[in-house]
Amino acid sequence: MTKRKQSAAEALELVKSGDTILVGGFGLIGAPLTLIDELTKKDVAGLTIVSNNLGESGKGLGILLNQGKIKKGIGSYFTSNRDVGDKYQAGEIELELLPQGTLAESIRAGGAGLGGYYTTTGVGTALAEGKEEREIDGVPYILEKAIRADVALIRAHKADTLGNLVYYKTARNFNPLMATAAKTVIVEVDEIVEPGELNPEEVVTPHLFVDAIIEAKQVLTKEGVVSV
Amino acid sequence: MTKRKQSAAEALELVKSGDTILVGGFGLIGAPLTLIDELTKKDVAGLTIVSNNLGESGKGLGILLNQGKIKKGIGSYFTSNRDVGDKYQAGEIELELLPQGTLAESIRAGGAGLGGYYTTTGVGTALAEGKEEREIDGVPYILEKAIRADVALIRAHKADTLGNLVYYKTARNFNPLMATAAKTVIVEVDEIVEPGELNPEEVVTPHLFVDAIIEAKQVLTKEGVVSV
Amino acid sequence: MTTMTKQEMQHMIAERVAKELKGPMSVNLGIGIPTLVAEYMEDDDIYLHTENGLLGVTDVEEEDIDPNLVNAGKLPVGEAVGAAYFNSSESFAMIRGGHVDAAILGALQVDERGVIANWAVPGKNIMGVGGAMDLLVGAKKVYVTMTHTSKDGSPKLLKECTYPITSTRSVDMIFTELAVFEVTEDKQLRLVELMPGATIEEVREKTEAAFIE
Amino acid sequence: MTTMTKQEMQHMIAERVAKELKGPMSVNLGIGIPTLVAEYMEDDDIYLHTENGLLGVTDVEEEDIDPNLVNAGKLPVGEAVGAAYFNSSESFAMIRGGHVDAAILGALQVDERGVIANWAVPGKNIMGVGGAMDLLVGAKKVYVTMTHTSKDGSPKLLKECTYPITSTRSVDMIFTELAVFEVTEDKQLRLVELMPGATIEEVREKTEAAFIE
Repeated sequence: MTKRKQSAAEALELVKSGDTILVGGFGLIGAPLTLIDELTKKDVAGLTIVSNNLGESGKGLGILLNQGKIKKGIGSYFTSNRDVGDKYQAGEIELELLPQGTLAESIRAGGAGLGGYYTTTGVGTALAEGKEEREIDGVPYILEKAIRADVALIRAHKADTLGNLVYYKTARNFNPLMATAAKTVIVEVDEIVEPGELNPEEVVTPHLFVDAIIEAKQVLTKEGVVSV
Repeated sequence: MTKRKQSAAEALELVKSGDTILVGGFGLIGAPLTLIDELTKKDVAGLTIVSNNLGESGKGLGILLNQGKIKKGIGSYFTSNRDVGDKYQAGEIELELLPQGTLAESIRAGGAGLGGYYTTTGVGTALAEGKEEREIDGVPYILEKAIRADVALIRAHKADTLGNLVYYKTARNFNPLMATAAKTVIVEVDEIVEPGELNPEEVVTPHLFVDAIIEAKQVLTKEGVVSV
Repeated sequence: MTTMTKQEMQHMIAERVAKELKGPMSVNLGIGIPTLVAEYMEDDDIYLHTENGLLGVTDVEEEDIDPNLVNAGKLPVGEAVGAAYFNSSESFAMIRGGHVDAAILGALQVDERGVIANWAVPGKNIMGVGGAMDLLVGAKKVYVTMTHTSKDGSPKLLKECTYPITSTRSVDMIFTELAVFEVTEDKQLRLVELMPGATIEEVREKTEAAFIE
Repeated sequence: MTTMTKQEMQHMIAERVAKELKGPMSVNLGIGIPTLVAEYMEDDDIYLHTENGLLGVTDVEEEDIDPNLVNAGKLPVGEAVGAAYFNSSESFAMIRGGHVDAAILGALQVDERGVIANWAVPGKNIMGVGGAMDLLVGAKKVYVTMTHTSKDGSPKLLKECTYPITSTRSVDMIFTELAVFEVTEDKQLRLVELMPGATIEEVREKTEAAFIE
């Protein structure tokens, strides 16, 4: 068996309008740029995108935003793309802002089959409004719900054809979490290797989480995003 | 700076009567046998031990149990040591039984600063008695609380002197979780190396979790536990 | 049937369950009969998960035994090509999160809705649960293997479990030395197959639970 | 003081905070003045944590820049000896779980109990929070660095924050170009030091919050 697909288009076949999609990356670092690029070419609308940021202005998820394909964004730092504010002012997008640790933890909880969890982060702030507060052993917490999605688009460094993944430096970020929390998980990597080539002690994402793998064609370099 | 200690006795200096102690391992596999052995020599009592099992009869934590030093055990499978049942019948030990996944998740939650979480595991069973049940998005969950401890005694494969850890095969089990959830974390390893010798991509437990490191003197082999 | 040893019976059940497994899939094998299933799997695309932290379990030759490489029954195992190790919270996140395709488990009792009891006996101390409850709530499919009756000949397929249940979730299929049952969508037992040498009369006689024939 | 450029002021504050850091310890540096603190740390046993997934941040030479190795401000960094990478949930588990010894953060406002506002301005869209709230609840010590007043000269140390607060937790110390304050156990500001060239009169004049001299 191989999970390798021949193109980003083939890998994205299952993605449809109205889907909730987890997208890896911290800004453009560790973002699945090839899959995002393909998504901008696909005829879909009304997407809910869960990602730390919505790319940068005109880059990465920023293109999808400007195309009007995003109905709602769930993330922690939209400030990195000034277009998000404009869209929001114009009433063209819903936004849900979460502390970065809560965003990460909620996605992990989704992947781990949990319903929600009590966190100290945000207690007593504007971001706790409407959320249940409760004391446990004398400490106040708020309830945050798990996040699950239809699709995850993630970026790893290497995959074997079974779908085991390893990551590269700070491009790891949200990707391993997102690999656990969607019905369909699509990965782009720098290199696809044979089973046995990755050390079992070093695999970060075991293959049972992964559905499809492609080689990255859009890569972040010192000079910016380039096609390879 | 080095976190290396010269002996198990030195590493355990801070441990005192009444402490709650996380002890790694799945039975004897991945258990910190040297530290447990030293604990059996130490004049402490009234301990709460959080560990998947309480060792085997007369082995590992089983010795500590037979010494009467354990006030309470929190774990998922005490059946592996028949002495636990006898002690329990005699009213000499309290026990708290948790599903294995809940035990693991509660320790992780403790280390991650969470108060508790909603899980599907155990809903509608005898182990849910006295626990809050609640529906989230139509699914019933029960609330499980985080576990935190005074001390964690864990087993890893290699440590650098800063305290970065890597593990070995299925001896990993609960150890990386326990490293996050105690005020004082004491590790025994097969080998202590210099900083820079472990690949930063492969470190499983980053050093900020670790307080003290010793070399293992009691090791599990095919022939059983032997002194090295 | 009476000429079969207990071991032969267990192997027969294990061989039958193995036929249900079509890769690619990930499977968690419990202790007892489920462990034997690995011997009969014909598909190369089946990846065995063990909750103590390994995806990619294989059998191991005596001379290659590593005391730190074991399955959930603490028996020595080998490491398959393409394996991965992980910690206990990651392992149960896989299970509870619905990422393991099937679990094959033993049971003490099964009720007529397919709810099982497999972790505790009333009147004895409740001393161990392990990963049973997690597998029940999380695995996509749950297959139960057991002997059809207790040692004293009493049925294990009951109207109601008298032992503490492991989960409110109904399992998907039940395999004994006499029969194979599936649990229908509306939570009824349905006999799908008699095992070699078994008769419908014997199954009726040794089963307390109602089932569709 | 008026002859100092903004950059000089920022460096002076960073240099002063660095004196508080005595290893071994792990420290998370925020964006802005906090990032400059790394230049002034004298202790070798200080390990920098960045919430996007690295413990062991160092500076990097222009020719060694790797676009996939950045800090929380998305600026290129280097990898220290003994570093470790991890994912975002592990990173915030470290922060929230109390495993990071100190966080050095910027602030827009600080109230007289040491509660800070540093993530949003009323009337503008609330578009980003990042890791600020997590660091506030989790870091063992929180040190705030900021200019003493806003661009228009109005005080930032106030009786009450008028901007949305980041956490109900009081920070431990506040460093400006004029003064160093600590927050006492009973949550009062106490002036511990005047910065070079500053006078107590100037600090009084430019501080709305009550403080113990």
